[in-house]
Amino acid sequence: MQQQEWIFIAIFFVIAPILPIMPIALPQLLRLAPRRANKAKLETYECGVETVGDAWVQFKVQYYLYALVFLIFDIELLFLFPWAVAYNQLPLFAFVVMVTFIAVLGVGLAYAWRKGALEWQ
Amino acid sequence: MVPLTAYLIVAALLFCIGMYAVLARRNAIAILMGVELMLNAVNINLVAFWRFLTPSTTATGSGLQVGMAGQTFAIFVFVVAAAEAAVGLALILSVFRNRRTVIAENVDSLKL
Amino acid sequence: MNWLEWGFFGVLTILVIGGGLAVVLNRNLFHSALWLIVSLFGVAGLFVMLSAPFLAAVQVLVYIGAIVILIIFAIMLTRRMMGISEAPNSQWTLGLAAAALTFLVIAMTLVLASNGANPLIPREPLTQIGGESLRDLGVALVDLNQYVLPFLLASVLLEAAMVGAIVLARGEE
Amino acid sequence: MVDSLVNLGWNRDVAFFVASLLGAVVLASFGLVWIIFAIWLERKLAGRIQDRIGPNRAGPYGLFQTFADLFKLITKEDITPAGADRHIYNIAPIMVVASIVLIFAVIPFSATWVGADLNIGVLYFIAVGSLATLAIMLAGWGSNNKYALLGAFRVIAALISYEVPMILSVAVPVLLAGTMSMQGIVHGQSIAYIFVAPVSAFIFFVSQLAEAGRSPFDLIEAESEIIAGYNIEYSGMKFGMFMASEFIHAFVISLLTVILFLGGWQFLGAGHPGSELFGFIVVMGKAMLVYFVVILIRSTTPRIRIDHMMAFNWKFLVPLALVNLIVVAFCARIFVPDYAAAQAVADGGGLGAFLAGMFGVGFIAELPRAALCLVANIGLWVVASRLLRQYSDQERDRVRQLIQERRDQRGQTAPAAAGR
Repeated sequence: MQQQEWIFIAIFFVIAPILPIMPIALPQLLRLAPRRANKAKLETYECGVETVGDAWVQFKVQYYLYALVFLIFDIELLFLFPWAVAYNQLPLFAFVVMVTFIAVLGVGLAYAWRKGALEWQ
Repeated sequence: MVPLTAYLIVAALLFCIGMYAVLARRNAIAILMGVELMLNAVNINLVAFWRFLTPSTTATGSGLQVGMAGQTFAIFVFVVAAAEAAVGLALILSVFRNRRTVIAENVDSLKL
Repeated sequence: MNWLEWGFFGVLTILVIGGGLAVVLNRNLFHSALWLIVSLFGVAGLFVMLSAPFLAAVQVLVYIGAIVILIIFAIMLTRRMMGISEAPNSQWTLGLAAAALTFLVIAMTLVLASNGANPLIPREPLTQIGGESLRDLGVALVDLNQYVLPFLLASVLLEAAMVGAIVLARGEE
Repeated sequence: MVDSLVNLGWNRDVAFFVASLLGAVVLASFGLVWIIFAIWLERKLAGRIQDRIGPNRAGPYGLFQTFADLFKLITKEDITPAGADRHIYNIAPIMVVASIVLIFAVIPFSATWVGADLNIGVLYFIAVGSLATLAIMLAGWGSNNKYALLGAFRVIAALISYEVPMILSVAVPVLLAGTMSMQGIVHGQSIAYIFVAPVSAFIFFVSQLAEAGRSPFDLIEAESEIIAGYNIEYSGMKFGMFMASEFIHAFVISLLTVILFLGGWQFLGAGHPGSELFGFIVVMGKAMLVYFVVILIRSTTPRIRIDHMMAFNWKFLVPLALVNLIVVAFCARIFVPDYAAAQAVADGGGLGAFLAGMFGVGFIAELPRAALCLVANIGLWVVASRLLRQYSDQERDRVRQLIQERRDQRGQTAPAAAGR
């Protein structure tokens, strides 16, 4: 267990947000920036005309399909990385297993390709 | 050292929160989020038991190692969670397209 | 560094449980999804404390980076329900009672069982572990005597999920 | 450092804590300070490459241009648009910078100068990088603007797609080094992995370019198409944070490429103890070289269309990365580095001793594997580029035919219209 390393990471997780907070908060605290908001200024930006409807427009299912294929390949790394780390100590059988694994996923990719799930419409 | 019981209680609490979401929420997506919480609670349990009971110290060649059982199970829970989320959300989308609703109670055409 | 460990544990517990509660109680679905991220991040921290950093990284990558994104996309696609503050269903009291009862039973059993003498619930880990647990994991996954079959089945499951989800999500066009 | 504090009479735990805190602050601010220089460098170089002068007013050679921009941003009014999801709107710019800065924690600048040498360092940087995706989602949602949301979703679809080939290409150095620790990967590179698996290096670099939103994949901030996308409603320093994160990211991808594929601090024996500063200079020098390539690409390539970007990823990079992984794994199975035999060769004198003295014993041990992988990779590249060319020829013919048909149609309808 690498305790010290992880404590360092924990500290880093606290420091890293503070760094960008400082330049954002400082000008507001020191009143460097003007504060003259009015209704027109606060309007949603849309080329000068008032926005029609709310921001939450209907989305295409295409986005979901990309996220879906991504998720499946992301899961693959769960198996891929332990396998890659241990690879030099594994028998030849391990190589065959991983080729099978990748081939099965490759078939899935080919299916998504043929079904047009990877086309941007 | 934080004892095993503490981890198990946190996991139990998370599991029950997820269970409440599954039982009480009406939106199907919210129910799915509850299921994800429950699966995570299970994962905490698996990893905690692995850590406290059977962590393997060294690789023993090709002999039978039960040492990694907890972590391996957690990995398969990840796989199942991902598959469940993908298919579950796709089902919700499909229902939404046909019935224009994501409220789980309203999808009851199979009821007698 | 006992106090430090308890401190980390406390913060992570607050993240996990607080995030979980916010997921359940928040009426805005998008905010629920964001609180889910907080909760899952806490779980990743617990994995680190339990000497399973690989699972922690995977938790962030797979859950936060992929599953939550998928959930948010689904929320956007079914956004007709957005903005409508959604009340819990009619039997929510029943659900609450069931959840509370389950927790009480588990917690009682745990507290009663963990009097220190139970070998299944030790106070201290039985062994210290080195840094090479990941390598063991890789060995275990492709060992014929161990998890090779589940490993290959997982790939089939993933492919089936992918094909099924694509068919379902696209509908008949 | 810890020891010297303990010598001063500090408690060991407290000393460790203070040392970690200081290290974290220095390391994290290094990234932010460095970009002040990097932004100037990028603008100057891009200017020169495009036959412009670039910044030249503020200070000598325009060196203080970034400071001028900084002060301008500070004095800008900070506007939160009406109807914005206020907390989410404010968290997004912080998170987008933090997610990039967090990567610095695992980058080894020399044999001992590393924030935290995690044994899952590679996964750490991938995982932390995926937080940036989330930040963009928050920015798009929080702004309550349909263009911001649309822009955010385009970006997210692109970013998550390019994560797949990145992960697959990162698996190759992990496989060759047999570890996921960043230091371990650098130690394993007696031969830089770009010479062992150039295809992986190419895939990694390209997908990182896309992750950082650099040209030619800069349709993330396509001003002319989606009015700057997800950060449209931001102003003042919050907007500045999005810009800053983009510039740091560009440098971080250079650093990561150096660590994973260009041998990190290894440079003819720079890994020996006692040469920490030299190692740091080597890393930064190599990173500047890669950074220069990034700028060169940015300032010379046009923006590609999003459907092309997605097709290039899913139909070229991902299959290539999958095949490449199998090929490298196969080659690595044939020649497993044998350090004992390599030591014998080195002791044998002659060329072996010369090479061992020059590059270390590891060089000899890894040479057969590296050579085989290199040959296989070049073969793979030749096949892949043939396929790509064939496809693009087909596509060109198809488009030409399409244009011709349109032209014929217009030729038939136009006289009819004129007659009427």
